[in-house]
Amino acid sequence: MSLLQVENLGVRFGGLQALKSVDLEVQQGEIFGLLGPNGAGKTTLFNVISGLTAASSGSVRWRGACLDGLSSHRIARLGIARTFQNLRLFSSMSCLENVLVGLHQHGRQPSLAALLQTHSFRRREAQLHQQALELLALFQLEASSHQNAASLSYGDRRRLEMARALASRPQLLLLDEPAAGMNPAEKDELQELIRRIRNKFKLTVLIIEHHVPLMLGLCDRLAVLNFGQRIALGSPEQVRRDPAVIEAYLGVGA
Amino acid sequence: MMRRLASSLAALLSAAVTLSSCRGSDDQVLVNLSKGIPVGAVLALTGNANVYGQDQKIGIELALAALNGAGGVNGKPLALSIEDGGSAEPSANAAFTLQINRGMLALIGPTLSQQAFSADPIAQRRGVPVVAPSNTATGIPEIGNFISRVSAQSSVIAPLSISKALQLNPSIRRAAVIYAQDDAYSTAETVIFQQALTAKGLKPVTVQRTQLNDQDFQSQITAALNQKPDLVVLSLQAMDGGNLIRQLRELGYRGAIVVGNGMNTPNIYPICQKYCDGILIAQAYSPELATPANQRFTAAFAAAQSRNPKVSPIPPQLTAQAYTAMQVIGEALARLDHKQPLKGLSVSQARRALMDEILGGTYQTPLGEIRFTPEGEVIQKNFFVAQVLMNAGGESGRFSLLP
Amino acid sequence: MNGPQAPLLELRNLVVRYGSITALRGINLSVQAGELVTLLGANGAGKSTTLRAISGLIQPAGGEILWHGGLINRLRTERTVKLGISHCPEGRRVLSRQSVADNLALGAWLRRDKAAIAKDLERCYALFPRLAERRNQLAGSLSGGEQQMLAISRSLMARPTLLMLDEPSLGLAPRLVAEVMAALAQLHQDGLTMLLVEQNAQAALTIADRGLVLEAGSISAGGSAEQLLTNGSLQASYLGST
Amino acid sequence: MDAGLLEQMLLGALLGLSVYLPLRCGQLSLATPGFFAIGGTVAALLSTREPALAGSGSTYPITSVLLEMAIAAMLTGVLAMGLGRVVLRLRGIYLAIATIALVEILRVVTLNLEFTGGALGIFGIPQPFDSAAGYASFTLALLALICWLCDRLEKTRPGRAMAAIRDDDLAAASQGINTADTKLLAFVLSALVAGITGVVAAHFFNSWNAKLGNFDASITTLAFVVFGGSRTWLGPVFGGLLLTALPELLRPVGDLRLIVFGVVILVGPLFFPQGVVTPELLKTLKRRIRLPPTPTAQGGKP
Amino acid sequence: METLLQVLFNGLSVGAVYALFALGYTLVFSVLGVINFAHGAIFTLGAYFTYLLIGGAVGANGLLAGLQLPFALPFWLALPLAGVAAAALALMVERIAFRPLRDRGSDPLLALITSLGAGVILVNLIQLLVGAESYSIPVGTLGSLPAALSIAGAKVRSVQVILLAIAGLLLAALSLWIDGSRSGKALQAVSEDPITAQLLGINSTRMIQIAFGISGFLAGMTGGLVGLSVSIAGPYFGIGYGLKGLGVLVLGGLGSVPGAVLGGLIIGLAEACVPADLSGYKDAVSFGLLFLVLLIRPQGLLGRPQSSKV
Repeated sequence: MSLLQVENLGVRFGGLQALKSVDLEVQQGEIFGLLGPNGAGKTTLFNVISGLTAASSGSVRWRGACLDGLSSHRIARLGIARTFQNLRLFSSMSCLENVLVGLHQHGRQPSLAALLQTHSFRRREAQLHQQALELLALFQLEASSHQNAASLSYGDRRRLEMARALASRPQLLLLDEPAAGMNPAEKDELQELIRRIRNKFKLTVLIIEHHVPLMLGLCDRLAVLNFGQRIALGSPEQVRRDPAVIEAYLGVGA
Repeated sequence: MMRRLASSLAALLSAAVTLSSCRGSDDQVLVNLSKGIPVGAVLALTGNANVYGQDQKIGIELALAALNGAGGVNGKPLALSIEDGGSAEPSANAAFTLQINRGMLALIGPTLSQQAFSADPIAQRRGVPVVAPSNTATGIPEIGNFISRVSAQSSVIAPLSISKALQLNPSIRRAAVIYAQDDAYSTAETVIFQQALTAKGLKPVTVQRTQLNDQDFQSQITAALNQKPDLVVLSLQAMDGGNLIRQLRELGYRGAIVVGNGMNTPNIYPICQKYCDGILIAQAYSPELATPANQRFTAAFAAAQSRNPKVSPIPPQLTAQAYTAMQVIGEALARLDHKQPLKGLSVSQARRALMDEILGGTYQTPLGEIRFTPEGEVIQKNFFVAQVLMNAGGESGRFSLLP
Repeated sequence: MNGPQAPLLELRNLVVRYGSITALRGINLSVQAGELVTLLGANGAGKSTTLRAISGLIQPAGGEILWHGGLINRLRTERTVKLGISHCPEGRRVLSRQSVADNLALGAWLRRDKAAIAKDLERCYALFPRLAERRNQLAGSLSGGEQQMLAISRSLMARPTLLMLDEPSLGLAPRLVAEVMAALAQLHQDGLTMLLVEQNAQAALTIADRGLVLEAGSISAGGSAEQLLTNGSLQASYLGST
Repeated sequence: MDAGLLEQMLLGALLGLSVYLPLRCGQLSLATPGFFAIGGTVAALLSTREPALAGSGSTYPITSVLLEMAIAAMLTGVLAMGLGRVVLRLRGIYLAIATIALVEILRVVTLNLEFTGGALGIFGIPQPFDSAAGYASFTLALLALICWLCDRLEKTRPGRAMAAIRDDDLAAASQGINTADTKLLAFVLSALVAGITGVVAAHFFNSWNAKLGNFDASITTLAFVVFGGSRTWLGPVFGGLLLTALPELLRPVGDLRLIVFGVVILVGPLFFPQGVVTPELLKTLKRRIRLPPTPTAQGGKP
Repeated sequence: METLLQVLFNGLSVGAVYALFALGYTLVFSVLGVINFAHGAIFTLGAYFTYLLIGGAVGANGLLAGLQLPFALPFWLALPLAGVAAAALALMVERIAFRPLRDRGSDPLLALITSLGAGVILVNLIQLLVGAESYSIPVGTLGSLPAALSIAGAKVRSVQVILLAIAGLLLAALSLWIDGSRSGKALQAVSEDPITAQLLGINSTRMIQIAFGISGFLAGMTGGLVGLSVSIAGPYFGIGYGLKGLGVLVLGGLGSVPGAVLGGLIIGLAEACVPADLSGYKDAVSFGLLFLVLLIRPQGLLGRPQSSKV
């Protein structure tokens, strides 16, 4: 059984058909890429999977179970984490606190213990801090752990958002344009980082990115969306040579 | 860090509590007569009731001038301090407390009955005489033995005007009643009116409710007019009442109009203008009362307003009642000072003794002769029913006392 | 005016701060009339900030912005537009609740020459025929590529002396990037001066005369488009290998 | 300072906290005066109509006040839970207006009902303390307790969740935070604080009527928070204390006092866009007075 | 039984005032996304200006006691002039309470409080200057017009008909201007995206001033018209409309011009439909209606749905 199954998915906003009967299957452990121009429906697909947008038709299955109608925090608790195209960090909080929020679902404690600050409460809080710091270290952010998230450089903010997403210990990580605004050297590093965390945390990754070379180099499989429809699916090589993709997306020169 | 700040804040506040709880013993010190005999007033000078407070302030100041002009209290002048009680309970309470802490021997106010229910208990607990100039709600003097009022309850006045209306036009059969339901005075008065109507066999054909701040009464009026009334009875304040009368007449009502005590003010002339003409009004005060006290008062009022020819030279009821309240306190102080010179009394002794004097006296006031019941309720000799007569242009008019 | 040799636009030691963060640390650049200069660099390097400072959306903390040799540091945006500087912002920012035609009409807000406006409108429709087809549609209903075309056309409606474009290729399909770049090349050929901010260095350098690389608020490299395209180290760190 | 004024300031601080709690997770709810009014009405009704509560002493027993508080808390809590589910789907100014609408509906209904005393309200409310200082001590203890709870809340998981929702509720939901429940929690806590405050206020004001919970109060309490600062609980406490005291402290300027008050609330946000008390200010203060860092208050940060 | 026509008249006569009031609110909201709490005070001042311009004298209690302008204008001239004066005042409020916040990019929430402060100042300034007493525009101001019209048995005061007509005219003019003129389009551009508008050469500050000016003009005119219909009840004259106007604004949809009018008329009609026995619940009905609409259509009747882009 595939980890994530998108079946005949359609989303309509008023008069606009953002997704039209899209089918996808993501297998455990793979890095799966979504290509397509802005407005093709990639982010909408992410939003449906993570529960921020309701599908008009079709369904999304997680390990065979239907996710329809589940609110986003329920979906997050099932093990699906995401980052956002336009960076949605908690800007009034420090990096550490951002990651601590990511650890939210693992930090549950009895309210009385929290009120009285019992010994066990403090020990557990200290543990959470330790975990958060470790994650920050993985993304080379430990030095700025007490800095306000809004004051970080652009690349650091992108990495912090990934650290926060990982804090919930997801099985599936949705990355929405993680390389946007990075220079080629940074993009190369990012490609390495994504591979590394996939192996370290036994993740499955679903990634949206415009940078075609990065996607071709990173992904195990790719799908191409255009005007809400899936126009291609397959290995990087297959997709690159697909005449429909060349016609609608890459153009002849690519 | 937060905790440090928090604890210092807590310490600061507790210190404030401790400090403030040491107050109140001031009542045992001697009356401070250095600036005159301290009397306080708390009036609604801001907020929705500001127009009433403004009228009252004039009355109190006129009475002060009259008292001090006549030599004050056995040669010592009265020192009046007026504070704004706003139009809500918190500010009225604060102003009461402030005046009490300043050592005032008696207080006039507050303007509204709702504020009185909140602020008067403070004075009662501290043993400070209160003379209410404008609270007409049931239960005010009952707050305690230090609370009295010179404003008569609606129950005694209202029925008179109904009788008068029926006397003028015995063919009246269908009465409509309108009142402001969020106003303590109006709701109390309308009950009296409705009882008076029922007693005369005129059960209201419709009862319409308005709100104090309403300005457009088209709905209530057309609903009332549908019942084809030949008498409309209003329990409203001057502003909404004036507007309602104008709209009532403009929409074609020709029958009799009886209004309550709340509209007993020349302030209604500019509001309903020519349409005020002919309304019957129940009065706790008539500017036409021909007693020396009232003539002195109306003359003083007219003189004070003379700098502005556009303003009516005839005093409103609220002004007369506020004047009366100040006069009552002044005269009671004079009697007290004769018996026990204020100089030798502590503040709390003076207050207690003053209250007894207030309740014990008989006063010749603009309202006529008044006395108090032992509870502090006013006993007023003269009540009036007047008819408004407007001049040809509808710019000004007068309350013509009906026999 | 400093004489005929003064560049159209010149930045001298331009410094911009956002609160405590310094976004530009003393930028020097000049654009001659008729040139197409491209400004390259990663996000956060200060490319957009440079454009925003020139168009008066933000006030520089130091340095000079010279237009035809005259200082324009403190001018409000509408004044710089009047001078002939048109800034086509990142993310297109079309007025989505107004029609394509209304968007274009607002592009000519400061102009009063009705006949010339009508002529320019026809030129835009000729440059991007798809806009002509959709002139009565709401701008919000256009596709990303069409919105970019509308944004560029709208800037052109101000009849600018200098057109500044902020990442016109952002989020477009590679096929459309080529189309937009071709249109820009066409405008350049017709003599329009342009300052082009791009992340897609390859595409930008193909049509530009000169390029500058911004890094953390300073200019780290610059030269003719050919030089930059063939520079090995730049190739590795900025231009990538497509 | 007079104890009566101090008591009013403390009540203001409590109401400020009540507006602050939902605002801490980004919810601009102005329902506080409504719940305040419910608390006040409960206390007024119980203490004047229920002889069993009156006790035998000269003053009204504190235990009865505590009982009234419990009942008011229960009532406002249940009501807030029901209403919250419905109104918290609204955002920003729409939520503000919907809650104002609720407050107005409640006011009109109270005004129309017989048993709440109509326009006159309920008066002769018995006194548990024989001086304002007694009230002030009691309310200070209550405020301290609620501040302590707020402080604990801010330092722990639900507090972090609230702050996250305020910054970005979609991102918070994507971290597994149940945003609806967290917002509801803040809304209910806000209602509880307002309801309990109403109980104290009803006794302190001696009387209670529908006008005490109206639109003006909604806006004034919002001003407490905006003026004081909405990032930490000290802000609304400070704003509530100051803005309640200000009109009284300004009495010496006479007729100008409300004009000066207007100037203060106009100018305050211009100079302190984050409110007067901000976390940054607290940090600076800490540096100024060179307090040694207290590890617990730092939330365990190294 | 009241006829349906009568209910309609009653509703329209109140609704027209609500609508006019909310129009000014909504105009400012559409460009700035904030509510101007000083709007009610500007409305009040419009009424006072009208009163003064037709030759009214100030009473005895303010600092300006006895003041009377040396001329008396006919009402039809005084009304638009009062509108202009109110517009000038609105511009001052914008300058003092809104622009400093905008320049600093502050949270729009702050403007609620600063404009509230501006409102408090204005109201108390009125009281200080002209006292709390009521002022009235003389009944005969409209000349020989009958006091009320009777149509098919239903009655309506002439003043209200005039108010309704002017509300209609102002609405039409405003809609024509916003949707049909170049500057109207520019205003829409500023309201959708102020930065882009600036980049097109539109002076955002100027457009915001225009919005405030028109809003103040409308408020002033409405104040004068209502002052013609009922007495000017002192400094708090417009404050009652402030809350109702807010409800109307949100019911119709924030920032929507036709929405403000629709909302005003609906609330007016809803209040008129409340039977006499329950007239005490009038305000509960209008706010209950608002509450229900918000739950079903969170953006109001004609408002645009809020969307947050992910």
